[in-house]
Amino acid sequence: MRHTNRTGLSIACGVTAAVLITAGCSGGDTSTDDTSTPAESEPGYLAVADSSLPAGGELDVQTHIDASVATGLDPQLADLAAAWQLMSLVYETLVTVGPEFEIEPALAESWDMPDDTTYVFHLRDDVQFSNGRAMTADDVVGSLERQLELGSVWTGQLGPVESVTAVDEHTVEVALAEPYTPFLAALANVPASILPMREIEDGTLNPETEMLGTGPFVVADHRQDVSWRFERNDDYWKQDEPGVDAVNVQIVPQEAARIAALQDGSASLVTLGNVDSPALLQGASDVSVLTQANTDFYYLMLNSQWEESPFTDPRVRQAVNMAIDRAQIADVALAGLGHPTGVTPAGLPGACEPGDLPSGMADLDAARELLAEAGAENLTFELAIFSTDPAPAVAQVIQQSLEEIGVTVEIEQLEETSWNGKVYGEAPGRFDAALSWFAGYADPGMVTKWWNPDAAGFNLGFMESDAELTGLIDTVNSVPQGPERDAAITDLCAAVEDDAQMVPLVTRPSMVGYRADAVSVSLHADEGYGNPLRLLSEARMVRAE
Amino acid sequence: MTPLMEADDLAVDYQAPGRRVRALDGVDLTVARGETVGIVGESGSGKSTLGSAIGRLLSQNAQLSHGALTIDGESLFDLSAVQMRRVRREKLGFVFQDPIGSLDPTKRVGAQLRLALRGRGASLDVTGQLERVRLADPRRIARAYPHQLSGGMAQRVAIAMAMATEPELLVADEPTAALDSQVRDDVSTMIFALAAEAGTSILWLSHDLAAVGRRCGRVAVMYGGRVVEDGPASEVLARPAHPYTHALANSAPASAAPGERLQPVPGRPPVLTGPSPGCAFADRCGFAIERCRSERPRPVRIKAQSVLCHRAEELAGSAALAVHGVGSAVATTPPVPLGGDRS
Amino acid sequence: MRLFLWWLRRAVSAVATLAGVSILVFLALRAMPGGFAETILGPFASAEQQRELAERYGLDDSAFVQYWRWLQAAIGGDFGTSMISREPVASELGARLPVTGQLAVMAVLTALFIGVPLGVLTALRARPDGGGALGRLVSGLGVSLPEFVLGSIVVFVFSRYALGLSVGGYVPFADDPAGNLTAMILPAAVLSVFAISATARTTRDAVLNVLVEPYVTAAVARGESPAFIIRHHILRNAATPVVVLLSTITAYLLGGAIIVEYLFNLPGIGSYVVQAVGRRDYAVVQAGVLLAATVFIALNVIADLVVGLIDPRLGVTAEGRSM
Amino acid sequence: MSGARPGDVSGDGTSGGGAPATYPSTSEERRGVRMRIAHLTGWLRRLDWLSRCGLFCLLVLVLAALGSMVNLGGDPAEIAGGRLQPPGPDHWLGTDNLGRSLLPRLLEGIGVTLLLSSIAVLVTAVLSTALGIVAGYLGGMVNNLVMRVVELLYAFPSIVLAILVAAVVGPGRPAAMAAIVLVTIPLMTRLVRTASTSVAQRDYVTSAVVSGVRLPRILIRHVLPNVAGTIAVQGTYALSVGILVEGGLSFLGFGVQPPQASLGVLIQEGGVYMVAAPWLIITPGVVLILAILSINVVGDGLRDRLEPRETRSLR
Amino acid sequence: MTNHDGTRDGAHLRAHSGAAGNSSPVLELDEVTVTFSSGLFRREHVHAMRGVSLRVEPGETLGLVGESGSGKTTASMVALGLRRPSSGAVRFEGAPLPRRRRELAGRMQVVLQHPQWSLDPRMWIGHSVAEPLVALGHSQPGDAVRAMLEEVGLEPSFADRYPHELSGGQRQRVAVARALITRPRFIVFDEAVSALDVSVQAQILNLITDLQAEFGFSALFISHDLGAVRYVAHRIAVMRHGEVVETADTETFYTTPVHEYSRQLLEAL
Repeated sequence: MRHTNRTGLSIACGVTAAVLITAGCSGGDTSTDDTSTPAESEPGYLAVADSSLPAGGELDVQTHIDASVATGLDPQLADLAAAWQLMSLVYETLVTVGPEFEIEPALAESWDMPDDTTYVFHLRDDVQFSNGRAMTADDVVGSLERQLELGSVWTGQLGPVESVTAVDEHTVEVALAEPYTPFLAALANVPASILPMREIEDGTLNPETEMLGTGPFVVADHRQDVSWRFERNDDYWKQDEPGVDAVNVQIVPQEAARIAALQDGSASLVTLGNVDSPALLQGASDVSVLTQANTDFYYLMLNSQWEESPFTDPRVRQAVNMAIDRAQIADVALAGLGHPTGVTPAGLPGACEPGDLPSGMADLDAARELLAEAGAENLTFELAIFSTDPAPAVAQVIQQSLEEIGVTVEIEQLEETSWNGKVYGEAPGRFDAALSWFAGYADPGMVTKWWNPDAAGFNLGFMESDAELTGLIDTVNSVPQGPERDAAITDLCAAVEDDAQMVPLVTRPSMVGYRADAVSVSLHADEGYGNPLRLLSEARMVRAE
Repeated sequence: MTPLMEADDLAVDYQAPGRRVRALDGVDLTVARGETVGIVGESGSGKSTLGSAIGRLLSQNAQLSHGALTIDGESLFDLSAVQMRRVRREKLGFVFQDPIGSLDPTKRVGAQLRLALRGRGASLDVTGQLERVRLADPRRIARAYPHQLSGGMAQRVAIAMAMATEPELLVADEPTAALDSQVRDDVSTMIFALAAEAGTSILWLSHDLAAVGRRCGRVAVMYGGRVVEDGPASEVLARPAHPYTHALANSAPASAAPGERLQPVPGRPPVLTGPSPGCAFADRCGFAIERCRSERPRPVRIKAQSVLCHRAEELAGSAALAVHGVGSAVATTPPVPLGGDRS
Repeated sequence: MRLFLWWLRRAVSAVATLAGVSILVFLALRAMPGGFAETILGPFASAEQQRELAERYGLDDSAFVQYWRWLQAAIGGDFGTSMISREPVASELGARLPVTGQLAVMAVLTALFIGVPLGVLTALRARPDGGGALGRLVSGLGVSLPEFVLGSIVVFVFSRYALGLSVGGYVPFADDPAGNLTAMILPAAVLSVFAISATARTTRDAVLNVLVEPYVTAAVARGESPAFIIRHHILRNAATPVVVLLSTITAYLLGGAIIVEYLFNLPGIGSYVVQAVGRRDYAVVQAGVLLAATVFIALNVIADLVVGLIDPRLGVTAEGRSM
Repeated sequence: MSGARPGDVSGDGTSGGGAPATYPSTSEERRGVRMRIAHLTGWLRRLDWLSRCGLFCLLVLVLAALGSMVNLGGDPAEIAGGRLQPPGPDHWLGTDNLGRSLLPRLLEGIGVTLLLSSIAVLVTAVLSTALGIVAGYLGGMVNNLVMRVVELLYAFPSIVLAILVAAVVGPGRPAAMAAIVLVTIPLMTRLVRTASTSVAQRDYVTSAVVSGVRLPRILIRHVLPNVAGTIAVQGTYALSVGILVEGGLSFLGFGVQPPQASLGVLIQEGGVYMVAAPWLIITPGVVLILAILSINVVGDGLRDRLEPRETRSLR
Repeated sequence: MTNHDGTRDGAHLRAHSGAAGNSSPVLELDEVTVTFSSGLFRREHVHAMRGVSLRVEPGETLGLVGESGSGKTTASMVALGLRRPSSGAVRFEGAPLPRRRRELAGRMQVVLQHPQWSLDPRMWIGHSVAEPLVALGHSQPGDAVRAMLEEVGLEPSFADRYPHELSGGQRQRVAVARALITRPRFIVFDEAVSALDVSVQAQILNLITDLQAEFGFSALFISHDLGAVRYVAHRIAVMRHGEVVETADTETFYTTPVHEYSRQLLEAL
């Protein structure tokens, strides 16, 4: 229960650029043998499943947390990365994200853009839901309209959609009110899943409690917070997939227990949360740990809205922003697996260069000067964090670096739910500062939308919108990929640090361990939606002859 | 012929953290077959320790300091555990003060009596055994749990257990002290009758000089871990030869005639931490002289009694040790016969 | 009649205790910081979702109304629905009870079969002069080993070195008896270290107390052998505190061997309830705690009955001095 | 009447007598102080070697805790070296996953754990004593009421109770303390009550009642001092339970919150690093076990001292 | 230390006879019945006392004998006002016992059975003896305590000892001193000498008779030991199964007991 990775939502707009970021995967790749992953050097991949292995067998997986929370199993409401992981085994989207964040076909085999506000999707004609019914344009239209009507945060992420219409049985047209660059990226995540709308409408399926999708697996059994059993969807449209007959998922909150299971072979694939786990598993035979670079990143909320907070003065916020040593957080708290980042997630194509920002220069004298100007030399503030690893470590490094400019940080560690209540429960929120992380998504513009509290209402309790910032965010999300957008992104990153109500810190890696003697897996080197199980249907079991 | 029981200069200490308490300080005592001996002493005099020593039932912090204790010629403290159990089974019987506590509270009376009789040649007829100790309605009692019995009934059951094997020596440690006075008489009478019938010797430990004197053939008075006076009951009661015996007899309120003032023994009993250098009673004794404090008295013969007192002979000659209210203390019932020619 | 009244009194006091427990839990849950819907759904949920949730679980009603509603349903056997799994709480707990139950039974049986003989032996070897300090040290060590230290070490050792027993990987006994046992032995062993030591200590104390009872002296004086006395007089008389302790340990374990369940990833009740506290899954916490309290009370009653069977003086139907 | 056994020769006191209210003069008060000191040393002498070892260990732990207050061994929060360094000359006990030296962390942890548990147990002792004495002495309805409440707490699974408290109060030291108090109160209240009930039946209490001594004075002058032994013994056991509860809570993340260290926090943090950096769990683990063991051993010693028991063999 | 002073002999025997005629009894139990009932629903009645009437005249010692379970301890509790009778009346100095215990403070005292529990083991002897005076509001009872200790044959220095430093006999002396320090009109001795060794018992019995001659209190002397009762009491009441079966002057009782049970008791002596 400690590892509830509550993930922010964000919108990515269509990404076509293919800048490969490799920095993120260097630290944790401890793969010990390369026999089962022959193609592991393929660009953008940490590992590629050996498709020459025979299909079949059962894969035992352990992960931190179950998919279902209070929102149930409805993928369109899912806002946890953990939920996306498991739901992506059953549900699919029109498009998906490739190894280098390029948008790839999925349920739509291709798409056209007759103009910069119209998208025409050509659906595959061989897709069936696992109940055997063929997917039609009506399902797609219905699904997207359902998401737009839900009014969830993801609705906003889909952008200014004006209409969704079925052109014919296999063609769907989406019209936007204005250009929206991250649109395809936003379609590529689980909340944009295509649901069996006919079954939902006639009441034979309750998406809150049952799952019925087009994906590679169907749910055979689920015990909340204990286990899942997914069995292969025999009618799956991708050839040769899934590569295993069944996936048994156990929900194991305790990191040590997952490590133990991996070591003694009772699990073949586990997700890991501790940044030292790769090192810890170094000596274990047949165990590989891959560190996936994520666009997720930690950020600090500096409450400007609560009158008792010291951060109502922007100079104090800026000073704190400057003084925090991102490199130390990355090296110490994240064992070198994270990277300093601006508001556009480092590692994502088109993101700004964090080293050029005030936070990257670490000018402590300037920070002290700002504090002196604001009359806050002996500042003490409380930092509310939740207890999921490695957030406490990040907080403690922040504490250390702020001590350098004479600022005392008192860390208040709360369990997840209480933290939520404290930070989001009331407006203004009664806290000085808080630490959390956002999923960074697949387009640099998506996550920046959270810096406009008028759009991201959950932030209203501790920040107010800044007109300049909001303008830059809008620009970044509407200007197509190119030098103009790059310039806007650079300005945006600087503006965020100048505003300093929410300051980005470092990216957050995720780790996957697996038994090389049991399974051959595929894994992207980078991930925007916190989903290390994205390519699970490619996995093949290794059989000892 | 060897005496049935003989204690020879028996000394026992209790070891407590940081100190040692001497309970027996050189006891000399013999019990012949068929004899009934009363041991009289106040708390701390060592009589219970002596009783326990006879069955080697002392608690673990008790240590034999010196001396010997023999039953039928067998030196108890040299026996193995197995041999000791045989002696207990074949030759000894015990009755204790707390009648209900002496029975296992979780077992029905009949069941535990049967358990106690098993494998020792006694009759397994529970009802018969209970009848023998004159319990009315033995069947009902056999079905009862100990806590449902009165003290007198429980003590009879305990006696039945102890006497079932017709032991050679019955050690009775204040067996009637916890009983109501009416019942006391019946129980004592019964014990003596059963013993006489079986030829069992009795060692009766009590703090009540007069009561013991009525029942037993011989009385031994203990003080400070030694037997200070030992002789025929009637003699000891009527003509105590030791100043302590005398004081004890005079201090019992029952012995005082109406209007007569009691003669208390001044001071309080000693707690010995090692061998007493002299007479342990010296501090409370009206007749004590310097020698009494520095030299351990040796037994002297005063008429029928054996006495541990330096001045016994002079005092015997004077009237200093006359017992007042003698009439009331002398036995009104004759002592139980001594068992004929067996000794 | 007497028996009936005894049961009646026990029942009344049990109901009172359970009512108290349920009110306390209810109040505690409502006193937790953070609003309902916000904290349960997280920051990203829409106002619509929050409204719907509050409506579905009646969270906007006053605490009194909520409790009353819960109580009425509970009396009818309906303990509510988990907000997370949307399943009836009763069936969820029912599914987890066997795990915790098996753990408790294994640990308590171990304690019984190892702790009791150990306690008897050490009592018989006790010496007044502070001897047996070594035994005291060892048994003291047993009750001083926290589960989270011992458990961590066991998890490490057994996952690092293939020693034949698995860490985690629970399967129901009915599905795979061997697999079930290999998964349960370690957690049960970790739990039983405390249980064994506590049992041994209690047994030792009880036996020492019985050893100085006059009826034991009387049995020794009759020339009975130590084995005979232990079998016929000591075990039964020393059993009372041991029975009470074992029932307490069982209740404690059933109430949640939380740390062990957590370390070994067993789908038991304790870890479930703790998780539910974290997620404000009210119905689960309420029912879980109530279940533990019921077990506690039931075990107390059982212990009383057993004690009564062992020692007629303490029994339900114990008669006064009747003759 | 079973001879002169050490137990029944004199039932001497445990602690010093009641504080003189009216009677002794100043010289007598001085004598009282001397007697108390003599009592204390006498006490120590009569504890067996094991209990004395336990006391010694506790003393060392307390000194270590005091050391942490003057930053002995360094600042516990400072990132002083590389990550996960094994014990060596720079960092005697090695460093943790943030490069903090374990030694000052451990000292801080000992201090926090001991202080927190002690305060909690003190609170328990005060509450239990008040409740137990009143219930035990007065009996009747008061007793029923108190015992009902106690049973209520008893019926709660203790860790769930502690976690509920932590969730209500918010995790941290107050929660840990409140949890320890709630977990330890039932047993202690029960035992104090039992002891008080038996004291209430003592002749000296009856005499005092007959003499017209007021209830508060009877409770304070007669009942309290005579159940002090029970309180002391149960207090030591409660302390060991307190340390366990603190450790368990912190281990589960509901207790003391990092960066502050407690033994439970250190073990929780170290648990993950068992393979790569075993010193991170072994050292605090051993210290924790040692602390609990010492307290238990001292408690056993106290109890044996207060209730000396005869031992018997069956041979 | 002991009072071997023969001159007081016999003085007490005459003490009450003169006073009895014209003053009301110090304590009077009139048809007192005490019923124990237990259980929440079940009312099981056990009669501990059944219609017991007793009188203690000024300066008199009433001896109350009986076996265990005869109800004499309950009688003592009733006399002390520690237990309210189910029916019947208790009058102290002519008036019903007050509801508030404190109104009796100092006028009634008790000496109980167990030497090891008669004194608070955690309290100095001086404090124990002073306690009844303190309860009456005296602030400097030190001299009175020392005087009283001498009165019972103990050295004043005993005031700063603890009970465990004293023998059983000495503790009972202290208990007597404590009872007498307020010069009460009435003292209950409940098995006050039963637990003492014979050789010490006599010391306390003499002390009680001597002090009664000196202070003139009335006493209820309860014991199962007929010998002790006979020695100190002026009149004797015999209880059996909760009823008083015979009341008589000591001398009369000693020579011509009327009730069969009394005869049995005397025979067993």
